[in-house]
Amino acid sequence: MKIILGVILYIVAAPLVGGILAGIDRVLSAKLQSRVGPPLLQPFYDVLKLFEKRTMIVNRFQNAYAWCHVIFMAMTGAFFFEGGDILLAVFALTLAGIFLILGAYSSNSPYSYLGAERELVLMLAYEPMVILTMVGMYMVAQSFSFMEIAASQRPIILYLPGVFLGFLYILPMKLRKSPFDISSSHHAHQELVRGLTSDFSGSMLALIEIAHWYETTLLLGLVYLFFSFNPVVGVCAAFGTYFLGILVDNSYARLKWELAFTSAWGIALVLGGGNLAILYFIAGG
Amino acid sequence: MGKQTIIPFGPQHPVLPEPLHLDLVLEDERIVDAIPSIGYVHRGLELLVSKKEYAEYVYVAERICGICSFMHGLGYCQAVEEIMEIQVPERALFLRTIWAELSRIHSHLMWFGLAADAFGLENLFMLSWRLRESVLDIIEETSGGRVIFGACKIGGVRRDISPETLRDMCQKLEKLKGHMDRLTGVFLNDRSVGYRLKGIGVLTREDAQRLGAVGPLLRASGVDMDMRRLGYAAYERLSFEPVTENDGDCYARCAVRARELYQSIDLIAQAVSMMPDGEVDTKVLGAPKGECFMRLEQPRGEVLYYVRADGTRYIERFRVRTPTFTNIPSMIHCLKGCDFSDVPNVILTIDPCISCIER
Amino acid sequence: MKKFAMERMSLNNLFRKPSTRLYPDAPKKYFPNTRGRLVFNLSDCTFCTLCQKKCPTHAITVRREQQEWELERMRCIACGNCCDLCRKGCLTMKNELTKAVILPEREYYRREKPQSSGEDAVK
Amino acid sequence: MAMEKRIEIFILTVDELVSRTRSLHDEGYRLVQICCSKVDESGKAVLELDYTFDKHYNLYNIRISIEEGAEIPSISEIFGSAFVYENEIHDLYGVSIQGISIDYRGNFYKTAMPHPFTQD
Repeated sequence: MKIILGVILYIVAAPLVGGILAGIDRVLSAKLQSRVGPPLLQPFYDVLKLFEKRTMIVNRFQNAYAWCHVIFMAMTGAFFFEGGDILLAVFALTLAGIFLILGAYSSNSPYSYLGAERELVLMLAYEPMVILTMVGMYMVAQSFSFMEIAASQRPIILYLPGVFLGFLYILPMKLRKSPFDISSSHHAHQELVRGLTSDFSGSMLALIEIAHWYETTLLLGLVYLFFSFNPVVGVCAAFGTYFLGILVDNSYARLKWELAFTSAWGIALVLGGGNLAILYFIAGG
Repeated sequence: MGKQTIIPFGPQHPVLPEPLHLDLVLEDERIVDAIPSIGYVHRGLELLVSKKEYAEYVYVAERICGICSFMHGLGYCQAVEEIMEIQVPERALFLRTIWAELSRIHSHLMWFGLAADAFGLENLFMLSWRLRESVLDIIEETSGGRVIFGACKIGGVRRDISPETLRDMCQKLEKLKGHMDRLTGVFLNDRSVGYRLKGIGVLTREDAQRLGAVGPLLRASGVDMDMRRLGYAAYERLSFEPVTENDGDCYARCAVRARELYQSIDLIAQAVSMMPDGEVDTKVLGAPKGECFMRLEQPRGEVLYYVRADGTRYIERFRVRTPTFTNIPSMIHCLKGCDFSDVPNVILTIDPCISCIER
Repeated sequence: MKKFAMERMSLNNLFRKPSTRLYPDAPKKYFPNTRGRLVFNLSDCTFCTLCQKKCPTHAITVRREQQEWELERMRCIACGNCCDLCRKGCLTMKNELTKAVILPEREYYRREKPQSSGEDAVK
Repeated sequence: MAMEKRIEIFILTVDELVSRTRSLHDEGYRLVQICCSKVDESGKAVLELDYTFDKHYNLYNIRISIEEGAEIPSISEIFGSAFVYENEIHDLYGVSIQGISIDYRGNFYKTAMPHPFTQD
């Protein structure tokens, strides 16, 4: 019973947190760019406005895929925050991503088609690092359960600095931020227009935006796990990471998919793999 | 060989907010061909010339394009003056030079912003447009308009700039140089920017000449050609060397424009120091009869005006061959073999001005 | 060239006042020379139609018989040519831009006959 | 360098165009533009094509006069950049130009009506 209540609480609260985070992002970005910028609640206004717009559907599967994307994204968070298995959460996250890609593929527009292809490449790029993160957490906390990792008094960050850096590196890919906003960026000033989501409109686009808020919350939750020995430090670290992401977003040009792919694998191998290997030998030896 | 896809680029596209249409033929993400088409916002300004008296048409000519507006007005005025053999007062020539260079600075700064936006760096975009704003303020202070100067007229200029304002302007521009160092520093030295610019869209010297490239595009390929050498307005008396780079890629084009910013400020300083006193316009009587080709160096390159007048108050034929139009072959050439992600960069490095094409 | 130029610039901006303003709530600064918008003063007008003839965009219509002067604001390109030419000086450029409008509007002035002090401008 | 003085225009026939252009190319000239204008000559509409070349900042002009709808040879094999002008003239004036190196077949300019510049 408690778990069900928690899940409902999460499903309602996570988009609010994610939306406010998006608002903070926009306010901070404006500040960094020396603009006045929008109010904090602007993302909510945008999404509400999107719900009022007419929804154009180019393909009848498109809607279904988008719904699946949103549901799995919400479920992922629910698994995660209700103390479920983080491995399961991560796989559900991947599945949610796959549904969005399928939705983009189904629309037949060249922009979303290319966006979907690039998103697949990005997924290939970041997935090893995500898995390595999970493995690292298991090695430190001896469990895949979120509850046990969060409750563990060991400062995970001290055991996994390399993994954390690698995770930071792939974070912009997941948050769709420069330098890795290759498949779809927050603003449509890109050669792919809006890439993946080019062909979604109205309420479907609003739902995808909400799913993105879930994703943001979840990813910052993962960052928190690294610092879970002290909740205050954890929350500060999550916000710090988010700020760093915004700063990087405003300081780097968009890279191309080749470099995104090779660099992400290189970093996963060197930082992530190296860190785990050292951990293994120390623990084993 | 992968499957070929055709991607419509424009006429409505967020990267290029101007109605140029390109059909890009892609193999995976590599461009194999680009087919341009234009004419979406054709306004018939060339035809309008036969409906307007020649002296009033200056204001219409200025509106051919918002960014090089002064140049269009100047080119038209010079062509008519050439036909009518009007001697323009010295001071007016220097004022024209100053405004022409201001318009080059503002155009280049705007271009830097758009180029930054094309590779996804909004912050740099904001920086360059912020700098551009200070140039626009100078323009508004001296001519009355922010982008449409309305300062040129046949036989001279419409208003004078007082010596204090000129001195002020020089100081402001000198200060602007410091800010521009930051901007061009990022463009020329930043690693991630360099990754997006270096070796992209290479146009060799031979290709550039063969395809009739003009302006910064040509100079970035190592050809030293600058229409300001013709010595129109006061350029005859100012000393400058055309800026050239040898690599012919997007980075070289950035570098050319970056150095031209400083060159323009330097030219303005020279013009201010040499400026004579006196009248700024002469009375124009009669009507033009004859024909004339007039060439200028716009921020985007060589522009050519052809005016044919038959002795009435109306011009018979007015043609503008804009730099963007003649750079289209080079653009198509550069696009072939590029990645799809480089398309915005390559298109922007020719500095397309579609409203110039669509007279 | 210093390292991390962009990052430093961004962080500097964070602690500065923004360079933009919320126009039109925060008004723009105009210069004395700014060609903002055309202002017509009916009292001195002789309805000579010079401004109509010399307007590059046919924005001005003058009807001498009816003593009417009309401006199509959306057509006016604020070049200031009519102000230079008007012999009576009843056309001037105000250094302030027009407010945004939804529909194109015509500005219509008419001198009531017989000539009295009651000059009214009707929109 | 002095200002461009009154222009010199060499009037050629259509047949001479290609050979003269080729010799200009060999002398190192650069194609600046091709311009078409419609003129009335004693009540008959005639199209005048001006080919402008440049070498060391000096212009060299060739003019040919043709009737509306006439056929002329292309010079795009000699000057690579000529194809944009030739497509433009074809789309706006309806001059059929034979052998353009990259021929968009009337799809270069999107116009509401065919050959708008020949209409009155």
